Amino acid sequence: MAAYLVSVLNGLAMGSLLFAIALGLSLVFGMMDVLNLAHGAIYLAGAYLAVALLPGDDVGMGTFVLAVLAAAAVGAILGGVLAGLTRATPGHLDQALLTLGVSLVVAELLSVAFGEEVHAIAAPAPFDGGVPVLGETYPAYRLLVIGFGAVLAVAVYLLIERSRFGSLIRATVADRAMVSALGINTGLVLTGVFAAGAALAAAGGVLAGPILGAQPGLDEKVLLLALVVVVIGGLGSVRGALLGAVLIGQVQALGTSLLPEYASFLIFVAMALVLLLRPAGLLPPRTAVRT
Amino acid sequence: MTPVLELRGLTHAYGSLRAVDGVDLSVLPGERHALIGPNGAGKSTLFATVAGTLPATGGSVLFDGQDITALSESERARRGLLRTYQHSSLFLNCSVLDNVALAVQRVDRVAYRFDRAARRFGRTETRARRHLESVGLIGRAADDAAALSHGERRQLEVAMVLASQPSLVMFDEPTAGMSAAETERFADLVERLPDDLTLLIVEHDLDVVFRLADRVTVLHLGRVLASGAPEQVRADNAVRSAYLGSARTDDLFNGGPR
Amino acid sequence: MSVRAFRSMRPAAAVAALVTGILALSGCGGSSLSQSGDTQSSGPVKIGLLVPLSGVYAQLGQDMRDGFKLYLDQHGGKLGGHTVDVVTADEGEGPQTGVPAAQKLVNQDHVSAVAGVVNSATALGLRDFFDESKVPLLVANAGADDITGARKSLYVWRTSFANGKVAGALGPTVVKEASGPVYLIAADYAAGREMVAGFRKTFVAAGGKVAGEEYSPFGKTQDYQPFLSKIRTSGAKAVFAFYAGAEAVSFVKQYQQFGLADRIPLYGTGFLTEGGALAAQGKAAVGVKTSLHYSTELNTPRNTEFVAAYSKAYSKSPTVYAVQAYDTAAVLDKALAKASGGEKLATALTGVGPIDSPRGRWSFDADHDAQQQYYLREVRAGSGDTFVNAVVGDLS
Amino acid sequence: MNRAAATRRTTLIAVAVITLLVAAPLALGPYAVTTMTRMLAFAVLVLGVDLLTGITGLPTLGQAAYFGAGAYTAVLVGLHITSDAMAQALAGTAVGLIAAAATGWVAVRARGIVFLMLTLAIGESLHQVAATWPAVGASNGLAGMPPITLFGGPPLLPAGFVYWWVLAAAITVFAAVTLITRSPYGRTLRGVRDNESRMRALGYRPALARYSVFCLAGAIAGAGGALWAAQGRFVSPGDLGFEVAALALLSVVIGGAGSLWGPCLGAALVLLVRDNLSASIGGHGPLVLGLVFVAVVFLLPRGVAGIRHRRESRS
Repeated sequence: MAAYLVSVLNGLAMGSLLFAIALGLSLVFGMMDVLNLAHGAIYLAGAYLAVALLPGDDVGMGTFVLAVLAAAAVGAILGGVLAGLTRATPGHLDQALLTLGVSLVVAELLSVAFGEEVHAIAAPAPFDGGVPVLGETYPAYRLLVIGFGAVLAVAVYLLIERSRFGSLIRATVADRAMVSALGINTGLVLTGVFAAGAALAAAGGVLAGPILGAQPGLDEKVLLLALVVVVIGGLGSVRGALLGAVLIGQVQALGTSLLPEYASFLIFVAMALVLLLRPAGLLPPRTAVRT
Repeated sequence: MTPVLELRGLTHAYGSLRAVDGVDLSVLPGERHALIGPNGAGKSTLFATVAGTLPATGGSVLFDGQDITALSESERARRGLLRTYQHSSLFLNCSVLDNVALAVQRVDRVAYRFDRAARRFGRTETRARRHLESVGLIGRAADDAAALSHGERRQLEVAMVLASQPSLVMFDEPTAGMSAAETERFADLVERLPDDLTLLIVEHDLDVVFRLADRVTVLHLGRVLASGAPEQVRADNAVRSAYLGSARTDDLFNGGPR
Repeated sequence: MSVRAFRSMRPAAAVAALVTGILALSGCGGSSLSQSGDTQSSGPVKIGLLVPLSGVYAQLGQDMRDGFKLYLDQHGGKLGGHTVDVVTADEGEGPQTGVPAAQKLVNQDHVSAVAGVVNSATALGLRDFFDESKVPLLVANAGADDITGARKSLYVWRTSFANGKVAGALGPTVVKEASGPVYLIAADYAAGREMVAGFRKTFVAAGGKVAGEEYSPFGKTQDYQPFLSKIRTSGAKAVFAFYAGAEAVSFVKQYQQFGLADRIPLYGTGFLTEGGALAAQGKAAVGVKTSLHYSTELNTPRNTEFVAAYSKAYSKSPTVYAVQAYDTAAVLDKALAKASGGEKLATALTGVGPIDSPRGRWSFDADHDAQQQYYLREVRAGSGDTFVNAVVGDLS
Repeated sequence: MNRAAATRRTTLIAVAVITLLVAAPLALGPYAVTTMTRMLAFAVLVLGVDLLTGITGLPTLGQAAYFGAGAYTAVLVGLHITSDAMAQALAGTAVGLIAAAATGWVAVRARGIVFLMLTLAIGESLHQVAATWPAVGASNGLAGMPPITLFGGPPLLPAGFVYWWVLAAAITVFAAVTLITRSPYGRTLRGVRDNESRMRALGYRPALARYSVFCLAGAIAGAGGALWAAQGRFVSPGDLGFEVAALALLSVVIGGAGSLWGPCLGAALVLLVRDNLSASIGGHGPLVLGLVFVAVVFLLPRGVAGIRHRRESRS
């Protein structure tokens, strides 16, 4: 029985990472109807930045935090550039393809810079060992990740649901035209959210480093997971992204341990099921009533 | 004779707001029935509930005596209950001819045929062109719908509806945005329509209403205020105050102090 | 220029690009209507090197190119007396890119033989093509048993290994060393299943008991916690695992992070801790025992001299992939002495005899597969902060 | 009359292109002909995607699943039943149709991005089935298919004959899709693309139109898969992966969604970049494809909505 509890715990760890990564993707889609297929590549850029900044086996907590902040900055810049590019293209299919093109370019440049082999990133000093949990040793670093996920969820909830800037974001998701009619420069809001989402994804790359490492092809895998999370949660909603991340985290951890032979199908079956029952996702954002 | 359209206590509520509140209405075959009322009276909501775009939250809709409250919008259209749109809703990237032909080919049951080019379905093509001619758009047949002016789009909207061989046509503010000449052409067109065709027109232009309508129903705050012959409704005090909103109607006419 | 004119320019530009592309492809004549026979030429011999330049296996491709080149440099760029012109093509990640690349080497570059191929699906997909084109293919890595089994051909030879044999060599040793049932786990693709089947056959034959068997989704699993928990609760006393590349790194590191490493010994085939994977795993891999037909720590004079030459040339230590390509060049060196292409070259391959390789003397068996000695290796700390696969003993 | 002149011009161009294509094997070497054969088979898949994305406005990332299903069927038929190319192509088309019909009803319940995600889910699930099901060779795929024969004739080993068979089949599909776009059904599809709510108001059932075109596109993708297998005589899970579906969608966008010969050109260019150019630049093909993606979206903004300027030549 303990094994399944550990899987649940592990699901929370993966869920926290997925939430950090998927949040930006969801908000950007909610506000701009843009599916940012370059989100995985921004995550990978963060991961490779961690490889560059945190070589070797012993990594201090200080340098680790610095790496996270550096990745966030790089992510924000990439996000800003992408926001500018996507807002210059008409039509959703164009924007999705533009981001897919950018992701191919970024991923390939990273493999040119860092080579093709697999890079591992060490967990920061105090958390690199194992900790007895429910009779099994469990990597302490993943508990740190769960902690980070909880803090991020609360912080984002307060920012989005309670602060003035948050109400602005939610309003833009609901009806962008109306918000700009009120004289608010929605362009700035969009670029801001795009950059913040990308910063979070890049920071996620560093945080996931000790678990997933950095190698070519990881961007596609992470993008697919993030897409499933946001579609299940409800495109454009923060609560949706949180619920989707926790759900997919559990499907991956608990689902795999319960039905290992179907592990590869579980995520897509889960998504298809949700979309069949609730096409708009489990917790869709409140959008304006458009008659 | 059974009315073509009969509404019994029809209701549609957005949450607690009852936009359409227990409306009873009947439209006899061949009748030109106008529906008027100040803005926000619930005309468009009533319209959409009858057409099936919005679900009724109460009461029922009978068409040719049969209860169609539960039927989908496309099912009602297939039975001959057609509507136009206030903000014209067309196929902008298709040609003007295609827009009308889409209506005709559904009636001719060739909409899913892909064994021959559309040009070679003679009957459908000629009937589509005939409908375009009736609204004076035959010259623009090959152009895209997006290239049409606002007035021309309204006329194309009419042509599409008539091309679907309706038994009841619901016009949603057909002359909104039309020039005087176009309004005149529309009124002539309606007058030339066959007598077996029943019309329900929502319209603000009272001249058009009183020229075309056999009966007029006035809607106010989601409820029927008055219904009857045009002259009778025009004289009705309740209608005037509802429309003009001022207690003393004479102020309005001799420019009282503002 | 109005948008409409600009738009109509696009198809014209596209047609121009396409025509130049096709012309670039056509290269030389040789009508496509006759059966594509080979062209005997006395001049320099062209050898095709089909290795991954991009994608997940690119690192293996690099090692193989270095190994092949080292042999050529050591022999003045000549094989079997012919100066050799090596034509490299990108196998990519799978048959979608590998098959057309091979067709280019044979049909357009008219190579006398092709060496390389990392991916088993590509190798199996190319078997008929090489058989019909009567051009020898020297598989320098792909381990699918069928390549030299059910799909055997006079033109397909393998200088690397068969999945079943590498894993099978480890069976008896694990029975001796493990104090109880053993858990089997691998990535869920053909190589994974063939490895586990090969190991289970000799392991059960030697009296071993299987505690459980599980396959993780290939290429899609980043987190192995669910499988590791299953291993712990199964009460297994040892684990046999097959993973390669990035998955090997994740599995071995997480095996140590979840505290299994010091309580349940981990066994596997050499690919679990080879080259780039070992470097990324670091101290997490210490103690992992694997079976393979090569290790840099083999202290035979032939190997020490090879390791020295390779490290001097590329300032990195060689991997089994480099040795396999190096030996492929050696095989070609012997065969090309007798014939320069086509069926004669294929028959010449049958008489190549034993190869004196850094991995030890080996020769082709009746199925054109490498008949070779496998070694038991254990990961230990090497010089500086590197780690190596120390040779513990010979496997039967 | 402008219309007659336009039609004559289009047929003239069409005849010229077809004669050029038919003559290709006489002039080009076996490798070039093999590459063109692969381009034709891929173009058939792209025609299916164009019918779905360009004509009906449903962007999809799952057509590779039916392309792969058709290819697997053709190889299985080739291995066990008959090496007759016609039978393989028909079997591939039928399986593509059935697979699309079986999975399509899930996808057409949604539109836009959710539809895209559902097709992605279908594509990835079928890819997993192919990669793990031993009966179809799991991750090693199916090899060893004997060369195709036509009307009981000798096996077509030389690349030129296989090319002619694939060309004939591709032209047939192209003609069929052209007919569809010009038929009343094509008009219905364009109506669903432009304004689905108005179609409902005219008495149509848009879900039926979307489902029928989804199955049709699945059949066309299946045929493309069968032609792909006829040339390669080998199929592996990669043939129904996400990458093939993304490349097909790119080809449609490059060529201009809605036109027919544009996306076929797009297909040829995309394969040219992936298979031939990539090796010569150190395996960094995806970098070139990425730059092409971005260039197409910026320099050819009307690439996607290239429908309108196709007004005069309604090919």
